[in-house]
Amino acid sequence: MKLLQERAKGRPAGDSLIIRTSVRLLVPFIQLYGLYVIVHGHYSPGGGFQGGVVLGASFILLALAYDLKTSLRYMSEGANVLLGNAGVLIFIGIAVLCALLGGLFLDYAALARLIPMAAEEWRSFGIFLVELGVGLTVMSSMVSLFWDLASGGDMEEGL
Amino acid sequence: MIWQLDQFVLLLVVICAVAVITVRDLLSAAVIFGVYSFLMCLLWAKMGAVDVAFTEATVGAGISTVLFIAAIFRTTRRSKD
Amino acid sequence: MKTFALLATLATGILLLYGTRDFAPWGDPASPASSHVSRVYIERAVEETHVPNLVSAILGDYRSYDTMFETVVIYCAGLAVVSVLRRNRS
Amino acid sequence: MQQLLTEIVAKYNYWLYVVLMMIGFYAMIGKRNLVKKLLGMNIFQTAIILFYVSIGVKRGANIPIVDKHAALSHGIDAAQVINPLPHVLMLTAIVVSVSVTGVALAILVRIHREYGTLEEDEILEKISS
Repeated sequence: MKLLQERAKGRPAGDSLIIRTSVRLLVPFIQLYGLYVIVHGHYSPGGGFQGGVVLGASFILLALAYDLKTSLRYMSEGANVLLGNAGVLIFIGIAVLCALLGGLFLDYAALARLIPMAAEEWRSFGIFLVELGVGLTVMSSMVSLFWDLASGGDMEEGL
Repeated sequence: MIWQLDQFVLLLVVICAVAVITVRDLLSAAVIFGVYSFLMCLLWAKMGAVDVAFTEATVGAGISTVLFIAAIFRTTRRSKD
Repeated sequence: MKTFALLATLATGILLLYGTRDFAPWGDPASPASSHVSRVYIERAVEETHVPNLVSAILGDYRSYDTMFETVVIYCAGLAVVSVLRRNRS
Repeated sequence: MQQLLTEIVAKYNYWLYVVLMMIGFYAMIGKRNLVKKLLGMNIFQTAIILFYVSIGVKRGANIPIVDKHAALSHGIDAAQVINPLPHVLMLTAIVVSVSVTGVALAILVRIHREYGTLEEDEILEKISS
């Protein structure tokens, strides 16, 4: 007991082995659930916004349980910016691609010239692609918001 | 529909909203705001808006509270009114 | 200041409460909000998009222009926070 | 008397939304602390979203997730499904509201770095002096 108390004195407040281990075990499952929410948004409550927020919350949880450096090691700043840009580009790229292939702007049925499928199936699949882009953007900007607010902008130490 | 439960949750929402703007400690205000968001999510789930309730449970009660707490951690916790 | 705020709040609240007299009763299926375009969406969404979740179908297909610029808004919020707060690391 | 009672049962939800809006509005213009103003703005937004969601409710209807095969073979009766249009509009409004909160909090952190306080009157004093 005394040994445990002495060990606990050396660590900063709120630094607990139980929390760290359970968070490390939990984070992959949270990310898997976020992907499930994005992909299964056609058949159940969910979609791009919710799944993106759940994916971003997994990195925020890492930053809360460990510190900012650890979450930066799991998800670097450059990768975050890249994913956010990719999300917006997926959305607008699909919209422009529909227009270039001879359909209306954002009319996914025009994509049938690339891969022949029924118009309804292409609409269903187009909604999925678009929600993927939304999810990536939402994840990136939520993580970025938390990093900058928690560290005050210098990305050195956080909450 | 259980209308007593509906009215109880509506009453709790109003109480939480009053508590958010009257309590002087900003950290308490942020945490009570999380409770308010979650009660709101219950209300929407009861109205049948499952997608909106899911979004509010993740965004309002999760990310928004964490952002408020992070900003209060960076600034000050006391408030004069 | 406090009394002025209270008076302004009370005036707005009384105006809004007076406005609720014209609303349809709560849960009325024939209310104006549920009788125009949403009826078309509900009836056609599944056969035109094959998506059972009507909210996803409307969000991603019928009103995707809205969703597109909303994504841009979120992206701009991330950019704005970075440009307001970020300091040089040197 | 009977008419008044039916009026109350039909409208009490709307009255509570107006009360919530008034609480948020008072916090926005009456409180001096900037974080309190921001919390008031969030309460105001939530009350408006609550109002929008509640105009889509239909008594005795199902949630807007339908059975695909039954819908493809028989079609859907629009009175049996809750109006999904307000849900879509408010789904985007919630996510925009958290973005607005994030930007506002960033500006608050910047103000605190510059003036050392979050009270409105103290900031005004420091600006004028």
